[in-house]
Amino acid sequence: MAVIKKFLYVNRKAPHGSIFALESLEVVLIGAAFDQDVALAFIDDGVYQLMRNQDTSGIGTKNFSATYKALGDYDISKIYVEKESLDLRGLSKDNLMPLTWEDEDDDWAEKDSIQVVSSTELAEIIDNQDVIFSF
Amino acid sequence: MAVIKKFLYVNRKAPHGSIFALESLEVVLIGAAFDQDVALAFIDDGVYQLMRNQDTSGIGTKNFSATYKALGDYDISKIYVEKESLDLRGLSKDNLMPLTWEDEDDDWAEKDSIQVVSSTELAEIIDNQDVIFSF
Amino acid sequence: MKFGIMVSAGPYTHQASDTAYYFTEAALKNGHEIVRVFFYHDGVNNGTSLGVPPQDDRNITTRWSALAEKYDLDMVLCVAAAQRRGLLDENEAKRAGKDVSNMAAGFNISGLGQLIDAGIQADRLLVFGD
Amino acid sequence: MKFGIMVSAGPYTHQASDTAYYFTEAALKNGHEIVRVFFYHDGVNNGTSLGVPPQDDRNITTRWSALAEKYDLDMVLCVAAAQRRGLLDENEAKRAGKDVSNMAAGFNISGLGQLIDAGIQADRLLVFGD
Amino acid sequence: MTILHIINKSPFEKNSLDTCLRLAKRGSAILLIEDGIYAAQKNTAVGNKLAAAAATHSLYALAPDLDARGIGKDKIIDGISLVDYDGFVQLTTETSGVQSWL
Amino acid sequence: MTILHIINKSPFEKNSLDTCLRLAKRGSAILLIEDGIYAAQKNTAVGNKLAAAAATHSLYALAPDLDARGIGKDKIIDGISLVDYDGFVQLTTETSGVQSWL
Repeated sequence: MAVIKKFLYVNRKAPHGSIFALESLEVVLIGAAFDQDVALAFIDDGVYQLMRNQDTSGIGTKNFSATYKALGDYDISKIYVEKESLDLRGLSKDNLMPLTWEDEDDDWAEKDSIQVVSSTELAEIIDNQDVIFSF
Repeated sequence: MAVIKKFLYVNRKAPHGSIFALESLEVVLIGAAFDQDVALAFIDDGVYQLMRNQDTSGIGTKNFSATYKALGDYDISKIYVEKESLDLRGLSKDNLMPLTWEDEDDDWAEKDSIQVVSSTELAEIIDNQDVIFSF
Repeated sequence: MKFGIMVSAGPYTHQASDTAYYFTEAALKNGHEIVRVFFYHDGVNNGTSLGVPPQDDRNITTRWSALAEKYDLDMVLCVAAAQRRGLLDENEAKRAGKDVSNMAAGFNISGLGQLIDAGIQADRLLVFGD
Repeated sequence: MKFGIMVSAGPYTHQASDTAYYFTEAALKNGHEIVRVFFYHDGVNNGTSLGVPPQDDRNITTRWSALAEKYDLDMVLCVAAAQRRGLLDENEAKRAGKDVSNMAAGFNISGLGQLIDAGIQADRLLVFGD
Repeated sequence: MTILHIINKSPFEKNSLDTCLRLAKRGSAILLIEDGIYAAQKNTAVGNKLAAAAATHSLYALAPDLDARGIGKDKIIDGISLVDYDGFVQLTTETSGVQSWL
Repeated sequence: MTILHIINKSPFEKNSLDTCLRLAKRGSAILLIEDGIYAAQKNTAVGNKLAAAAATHSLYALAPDLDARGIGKDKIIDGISLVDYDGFVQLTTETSGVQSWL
């Protein structure tokens, strides 16, 4: 049987000012088909990717922020947001879009995908990965 | 007679890690033929462009640092280096390459091109420009 | 008023190229003159004829080309920056012994002197970049 | 040991593409295996056949091509990133109705699945970028 | 007349805003665009620094860039004026030159 | 075994080093490359921060990148080991994974 690896996508850049957030999301969606143990981390300006109420109509670019809400449908349920990054930016979880997944082992109960974690917790998570894609 | 404009080239990026320092220098050299009132400012990591003893043989890129020494031959004599940027990086003028020009109005005396200026002085200089190229 | 525009970032990768476009368009709509749009550094990649963005996205290159057509804009790619990054018009391709070129409509290749000249001619020069 | 390499920055503009090259070369010389070099974001620009750097500078693309030839390297450009930025092989060019392609020797175009696959196959995956 | 300073980088990621605040002459104008607009949010360490600069500089932010990033207009520092692309052009005509802190 | 953290950005321009120092687990390795090597110079605010990290992390710098930037080997923080590209490869085999703080 194939080994399942721990994949972490590290998102540290703000959306819209550069394409990294969008192109990172494209990797995540393709990667979801590979049945690995996937998690996403949002650190530094990466937390801005999850902001509510993004409206790109005035800058003429694609508003890909809605796509994050589809991650649960791709069985991506581990979304780590660093607390220190939120704090520094005057943000809390309430400023972020709600992201959920349905747990098939728990009668398809809808559960929260976002876990706000401390630096110490995140350091442990990062150190435990097999493959880290950085954006 | 054509109006002479004040041109300032603002260099804020370190050399070698990206191409901006090299491509900025290419503009400066071409621009020297246009008889404008030219000055260069080195701010933030831009001050690293002028470091002595750069040796790029190990990374296989062009060592363009010697070209700064030729600026005097192009009648570029106003090179401003922000003191605060040097201080923050633990550097002083002694760490920078000596850059000189020959003053034709003073019997071709060799003079220092580099002026280490305070933020306040540099703010005044920047505000007085007609054209600012930023790199 | 006369504006010179320098675009230092590639299309899609950084928003700078979008902002430069909207600024240029707004200036023209408000009756100002654009002396030149000069593409430098990765900005030269705005001039590729081979870009195929997704259907639901903007096409940055054809948008520039259309603006140039409408307002008779002078859009110049720096020759040295373009050669380094693989943007060639027919002349440059021939000179380099390449059998293809990839310059989009409305873009021209010229030297850095055109950037300096834009600075001299324009009342305001703006840099949009990364 | 098996390595996967992701290159996220364009040639010349950022040193990341040079570092990726030297790392890959050193790994090969030391007897390691390179599962794949995957070019993403502006990294796809490393694969252009039209780059003409100054005579006294390195040619980043031909250097990659030579390394691929010597070690039978698998070098892949992400198709979506490449289309957006104007990097097309003959098939992609034909499909997009373009009459020219600009893919250098040794580079192939494929999907993002090849990046994930590199992560799965390799013992170590490294990202070089801006 | 003084110049217009433009910031297009996040103040949490890069040093562009700090350098601009150090080198923008008293009385000059500062415009936040692209990822630079993240500086506009009040009640952060960065926002407080910028709020202090409102006493000595004219502050502007590009509204479509705020909207794109989901930063509500009620969340931004008092004293920042919002402009659209036409207003951006207008600003450059009212100042004597432009410096972009990339 | 812990992972290798790579920094390729100047700590004076970007926040990558700060974030790395916050998120690199005790005992892990940190390698400075490209413009990241400017962090290696001692007696600066950044250098002192990194010198403190030498007590809890293994620190490395890519020698050819130091040379390119004119940072003398006598100027760098005690406790940083220099590696060449072969040494860089070796480091990645001795650690359990790699995270690049771009």
